[in-house]
Amino acid sequence: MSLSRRHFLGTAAAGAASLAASRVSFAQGAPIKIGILHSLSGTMAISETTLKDVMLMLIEDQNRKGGVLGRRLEAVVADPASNWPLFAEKARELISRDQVSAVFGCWTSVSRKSVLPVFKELNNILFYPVQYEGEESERNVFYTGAAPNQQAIPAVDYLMSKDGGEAKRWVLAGTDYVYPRTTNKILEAYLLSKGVAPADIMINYTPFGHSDWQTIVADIKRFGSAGKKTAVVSTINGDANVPFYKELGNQGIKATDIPVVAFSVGEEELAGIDTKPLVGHLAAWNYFQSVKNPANEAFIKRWQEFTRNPRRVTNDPMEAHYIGFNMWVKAVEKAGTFDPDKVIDALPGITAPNLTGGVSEMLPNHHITKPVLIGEVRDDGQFDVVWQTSGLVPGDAWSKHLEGSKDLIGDWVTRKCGNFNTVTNRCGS
Amino acid sequence: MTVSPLRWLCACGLWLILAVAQPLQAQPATIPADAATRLAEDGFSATEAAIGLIAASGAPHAVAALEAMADRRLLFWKDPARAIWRDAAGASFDLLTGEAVASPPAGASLVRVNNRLRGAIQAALGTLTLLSPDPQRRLRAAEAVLRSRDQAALADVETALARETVARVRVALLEARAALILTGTTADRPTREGAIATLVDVADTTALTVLRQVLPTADATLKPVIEAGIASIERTMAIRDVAQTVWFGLSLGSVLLLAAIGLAITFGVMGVINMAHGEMVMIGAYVTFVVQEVIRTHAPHLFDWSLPIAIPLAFVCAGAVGIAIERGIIRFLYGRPLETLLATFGVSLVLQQAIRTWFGPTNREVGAPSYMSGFFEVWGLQITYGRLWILVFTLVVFACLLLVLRATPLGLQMRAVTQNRRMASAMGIRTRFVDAMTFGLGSGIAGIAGVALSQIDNVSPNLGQSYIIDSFMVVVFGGVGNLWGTLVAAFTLGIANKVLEPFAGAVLGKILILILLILFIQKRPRGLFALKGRAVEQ
Amino acid sequence: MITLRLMRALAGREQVFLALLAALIVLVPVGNLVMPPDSVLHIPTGTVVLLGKYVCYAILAIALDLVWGYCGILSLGHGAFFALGGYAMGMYLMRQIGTRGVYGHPVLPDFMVFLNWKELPVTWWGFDWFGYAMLMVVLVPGVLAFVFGWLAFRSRVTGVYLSIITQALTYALLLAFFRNDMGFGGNNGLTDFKDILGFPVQAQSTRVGLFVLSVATLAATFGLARWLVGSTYGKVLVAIRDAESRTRFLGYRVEHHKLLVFTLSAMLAGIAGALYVPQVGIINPSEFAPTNSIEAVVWVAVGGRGTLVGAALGAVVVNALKTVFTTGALAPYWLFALGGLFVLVTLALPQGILGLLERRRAAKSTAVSPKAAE
Amino acid sequence: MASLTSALLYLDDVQVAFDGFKALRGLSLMLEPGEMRAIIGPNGAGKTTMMDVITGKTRPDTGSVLFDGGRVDLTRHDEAAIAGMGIGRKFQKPTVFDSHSVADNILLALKGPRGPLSAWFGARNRIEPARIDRVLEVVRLSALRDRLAGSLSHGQKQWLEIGMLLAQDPKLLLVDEPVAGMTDAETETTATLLKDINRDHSVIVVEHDMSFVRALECRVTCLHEGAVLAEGRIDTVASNERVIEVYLGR
Repeated sequence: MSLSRRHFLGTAAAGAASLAASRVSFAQGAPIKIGILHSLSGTMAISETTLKDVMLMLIEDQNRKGGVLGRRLEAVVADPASNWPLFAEKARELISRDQVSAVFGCWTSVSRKSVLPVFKELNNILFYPVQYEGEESERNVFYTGAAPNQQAIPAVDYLMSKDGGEAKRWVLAGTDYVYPRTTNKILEAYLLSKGVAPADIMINYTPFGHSDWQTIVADIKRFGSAGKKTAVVSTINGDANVPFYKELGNQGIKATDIPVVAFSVGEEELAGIDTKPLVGHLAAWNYFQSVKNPANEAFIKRWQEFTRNPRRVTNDPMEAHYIGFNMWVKAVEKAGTFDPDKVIDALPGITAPNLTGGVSEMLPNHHITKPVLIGEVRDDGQFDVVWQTSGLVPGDAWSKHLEGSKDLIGDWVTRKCGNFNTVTNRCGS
Repeated sequence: MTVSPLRWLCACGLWLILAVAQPLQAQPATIPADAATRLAEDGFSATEAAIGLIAASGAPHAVAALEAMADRRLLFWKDPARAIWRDAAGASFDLLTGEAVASPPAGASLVRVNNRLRGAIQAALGTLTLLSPDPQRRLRAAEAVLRSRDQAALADVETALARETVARVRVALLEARAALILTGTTADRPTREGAIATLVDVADTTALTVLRQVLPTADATLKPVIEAGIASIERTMAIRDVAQTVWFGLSLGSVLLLAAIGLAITFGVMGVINMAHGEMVMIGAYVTFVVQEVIRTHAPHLFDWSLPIAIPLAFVCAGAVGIAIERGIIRFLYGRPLETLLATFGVSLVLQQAIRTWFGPTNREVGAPSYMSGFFEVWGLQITYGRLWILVFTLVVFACLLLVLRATPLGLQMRAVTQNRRMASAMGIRTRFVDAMTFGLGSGIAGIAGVALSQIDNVSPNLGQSYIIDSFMVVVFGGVGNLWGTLVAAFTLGIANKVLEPFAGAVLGKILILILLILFIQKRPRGLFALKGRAVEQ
Repeated sequence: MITLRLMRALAGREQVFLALLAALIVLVPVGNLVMPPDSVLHIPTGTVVLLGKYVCYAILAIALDLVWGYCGILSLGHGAFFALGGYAMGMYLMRQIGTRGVYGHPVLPDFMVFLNWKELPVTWWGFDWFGYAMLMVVLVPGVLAFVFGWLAFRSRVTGVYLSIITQALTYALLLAFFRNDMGFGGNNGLTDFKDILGFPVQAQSTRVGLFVLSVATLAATFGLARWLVGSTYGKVLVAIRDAESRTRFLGYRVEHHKLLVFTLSAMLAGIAGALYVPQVGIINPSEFAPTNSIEAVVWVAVGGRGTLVGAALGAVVVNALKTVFTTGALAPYWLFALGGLFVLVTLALPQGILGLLERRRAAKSTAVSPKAAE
Repeated sequence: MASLTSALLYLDDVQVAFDGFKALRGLSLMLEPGEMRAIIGPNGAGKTTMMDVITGKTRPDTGSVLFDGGRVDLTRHDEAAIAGMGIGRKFQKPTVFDSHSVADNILLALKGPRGPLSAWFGARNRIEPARIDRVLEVVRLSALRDRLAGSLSHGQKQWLEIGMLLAQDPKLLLVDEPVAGMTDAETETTATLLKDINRDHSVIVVEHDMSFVRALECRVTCLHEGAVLAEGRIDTVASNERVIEVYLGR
């Protein structure tokens, strides 16, 4: 009884015929190992634990479908404990000791930067599922999260549109680290190019885990009282968001007056906040749990079943892992081998369906095409999609709006270079 | 549920008032069918048009329908176009006629709203509810009109103003009228000057917004008046800013004090360095979460009582954990503060991971009861209820603690034991019991702090860590063993932080405070209110 | 007599320790570079890097033991000195990247380019020169420790108070280095190093070289510390630890003595950080986290404070446990294990692992000695 | 009466208050070079505070504390400097370095440079063992040379501490309750020891044990409530009405 139901769900989740787990027979050979490198303790556990679980689920489902190339997959979980050097150490362990064929992991930019030399040295694959500041294209890394042009710029465009409220004055509030700094640099350049006066842009940085937002929220309120429609673009990170939104709610800033669009607040983060005072505030992502389509509904159902929690939410980085994993499977099948070096070359051009109804493609710069969705917070902690790009947006490794990188492109197919300068026609400079 | 009849009563009441106020106007009972057609188009612009139609219809159920739309309770069908709304109890009503619908057909979709539409609905509701019998509603309506600056509402505002008796609503109406007059084109110069004067009197951010908004387009003769008005408001606000900073500082100080006050007992009175202090705060916050979960599932109507229920529970839970730590670990380490520090740091790691294992690593939602949300204004100063209650609560806890220490047998014994353990023991005081109770008291108070902090911060396993360093700084700055010192230190640090923040920024401000503290401790190694004398030095 | 015997026993342990270091210097390069990869005796590069990290931690532990174990100054901010040394080395390594950064800028590191910095901040001047960078490795932590110590010891901030303000010091530095405006790479820190003194950082031979250098530095640090604590100065430090005011009434300027050992210890910590960075490949503000400093104190406590060898042993043991515990099924329980270890050590093993071994040996010898006495 | 210029130690109108409590209220005292002085007085009379003032631990609110014929103002110096000038102090509770051997305790106390570098690789490492032995002989601890100080008996610790004072070779010794907790025999020995020491050094002894004070055969000062109540030979002081009333009892 339960077997058949699981069978059904597995099928539904994958959208392909499969045999029940017990009946799957694998070809000869040891299982193929997949590394999962997400913090399970320390400050980042709050975000990353979920991604470990989603990977375990995806691998289980793949095995139920017969594995890859007839080989069973086996997950190897490492806990880098939110400690950046430990990320590098664990990555090395996964690759050289456990001989994994690919690693799915990292959340913060610094953890990615920390493992990067290891992946380059040992020539393995990292799938990085989180939206980030861009300005990177490495042969061994595949960026399945959003680049700034797939999140920040469309969000600002939306707020400038009639539907978004035609914002004229901008607060760029962020946590003081590289992602907000870079994103705000890009946005500032973009806004100025759109004719926004420098006096109409306020930039504010706060430390990690900032918890006393009284002054800043009051400042935003005052900045918003200049007689022009004001919007806040928030790149505030993780833990600081809850007190920030609580303060917004308490000081009565309503989305109809000053909308706040966030790039780091998803379903998972909202689960810790009472969203009633926040209805209408926005988030820009490439995926929302509330998107209606069969693939997404099956995914959510499977996830809630897998975690045995009917209220578990899904979010954007989970979808990124979903896409990335399926791309990896297809690339392995295309290459006919698990050898990371060959799989890296097979990956660009691979397509895989995403959960919002489109088909994402791995680009030569190792970023993927994604739709951009703007969602408004609902009182049940979910998002209402109020706007979305008509097609998929290709991810830019290098921002067109930054002085240093506007001439750079990443191209690992023809030019075999992550930072090719189109002006000098040279790789590197 | 009792809401729906109430709503109906309101709507009917409104209709009655409207009927009385404008007897000449025809009263169509229905909303034009076009509204349903536009809704069925399922586009934001079409929906906006529908809102206009509904608002303009004058139908008695327009208010209920618009409110339903804003709350995502309005459904539509295509072919044929039809729309109904559900009230909070789940009963369905036809949009056009307002009549109850027994069994709506299947295949409905929700009318989607975004911020723009929500703004439009608010504006429409504002005009429609200006004459509502409920003052709260009238206030919201006045604010909505002020926000929308919908010229058509001017006449209604005047009517409402003529009969308004509640002072707060009156001010809001006056401000709305002034805004409408200034942004409109019809009023003459004296009326405009009067409106400017009204706004200067109100002198809040909205008034400033309106004046700034009309300044560029105002005619040359009026410009100086408006400029003078803006300058006047800015002057008022500059003074207000100082008060605001002090309030923010007091509020931050109360949070610091709340977090540190338990430590002032365990560290200040007993001399135990409890690195797991932050985790006691965390336990208190999680107790609040559990209480709210239980209430949500079993007795939702008690939600506003969740905090009063959580406070004693948090005290007991955190206190019990504290006593367990004292009995199990700390008592073996008296007189070895540095070892205590290490052992309790270990305890803090274990507690964090335990919470992470049981409750998961993600943030947990702790809601704000009605009395903790929102804000009120005093002389233009916005005081958020949550912060105010936390400040009051902190002072109450502080007073209670003083009382316990000064006036109860336990307090007496505690002081006796800390001053001379051997003598106290010889006097028949059970020193071990007193140690455990003192530590339990300190931990329990930390737990109470957790209840309050759950209202403004993350409820996550990392909650405690973010307060531990600040708490130690407060206690050391204030002078160990001196509760009043802790109080003064917390508020001093809070205000200093808030004074520095606008100039130096939040990050640099915090760094500066830390450096100043380090330097201060060099100057007065024993804090602000150090006890002098031989007893202390030994 | 007992003291003498104890001294001899300790000296024996120290000999074992130094012999072990010598063995590491010989065996690890052979195992990694000479033995073929499929040999049982082959030591994978990953292990070399790991051991190298442990060795750096051991240096930090010895530095900490010098101030805590011998002088009773419980610094909860030694991670700051370690990180400062690391940053000095990291800045040198960043400057060595030259035009090989992703933007190919000849002078500015990548993170400055994409934040639109136009010129190199003053703090970075001279770091392209190895000698200057190495001077900074010891000088920056040293000067900070000197200034901080001069203020603190002069006004007689002691015990727990000192611990708390050292913690505040490292916390302030943590916040400061997180700021991108400081020009040290913010949260991302410094990473993606290319080469050191012309040798590619990633190369196997460089890694082995760095490892050997680290072990040699550990031996030298130990030697220096041993010389120091073996001299009368060591006795003065212990005297200060046990009875500070007595020492003062004997005419010793306690603050001078503390200041010297504190500054020296900070410099050693800085050297440990400098060796650590090229081996792990990243330096970032989280190294300033107060927790890191507390953890370092725990290594010393676990190994046995006031023994030097014990401190090094504790650093290696705790970190080896961490490596084992953070992979696979045990991962969620790592913090339980670490926390439990802290409690256990402070309650049951006040003298640490070394103390336990010592007691074992003492028990054995007393069991034998009555017969010998007869 | 001795004059300021000839006095080794000169306290005039010294006042110290802690949080309103006046520990010393106008204490004046003068000590000749080579003199031995016993200080008696009830608890709280200000004996230990007086010692704190002389050794630089506590700074007086008013009054002057002069040393060495008025040449040095002690209130301007800290403990280490004052110790360096030749004032040694023994605490009420014997304080020795428990984890050092008896010999090392003396080694640390011996007169000589006290800088950290000297201790690390300078002169202090080249102190002759004979100097240590000489001191140990005086305090009768030669046999316990290599014992850990922590393992000594209470009385032995008292002697070791006195030995450490001697090793400093100070001009003035301040000895706080040297015979507390000693057996009668030990007390007697200590009295002899102090008298021996007094041949080359000035000594101030604070003590409650009247028979011990008698045995010292020196001038006695009785303190009460932070000021001098009576001063003179032991018999004179002991027969003073006020002294009997506040201290000795009837």
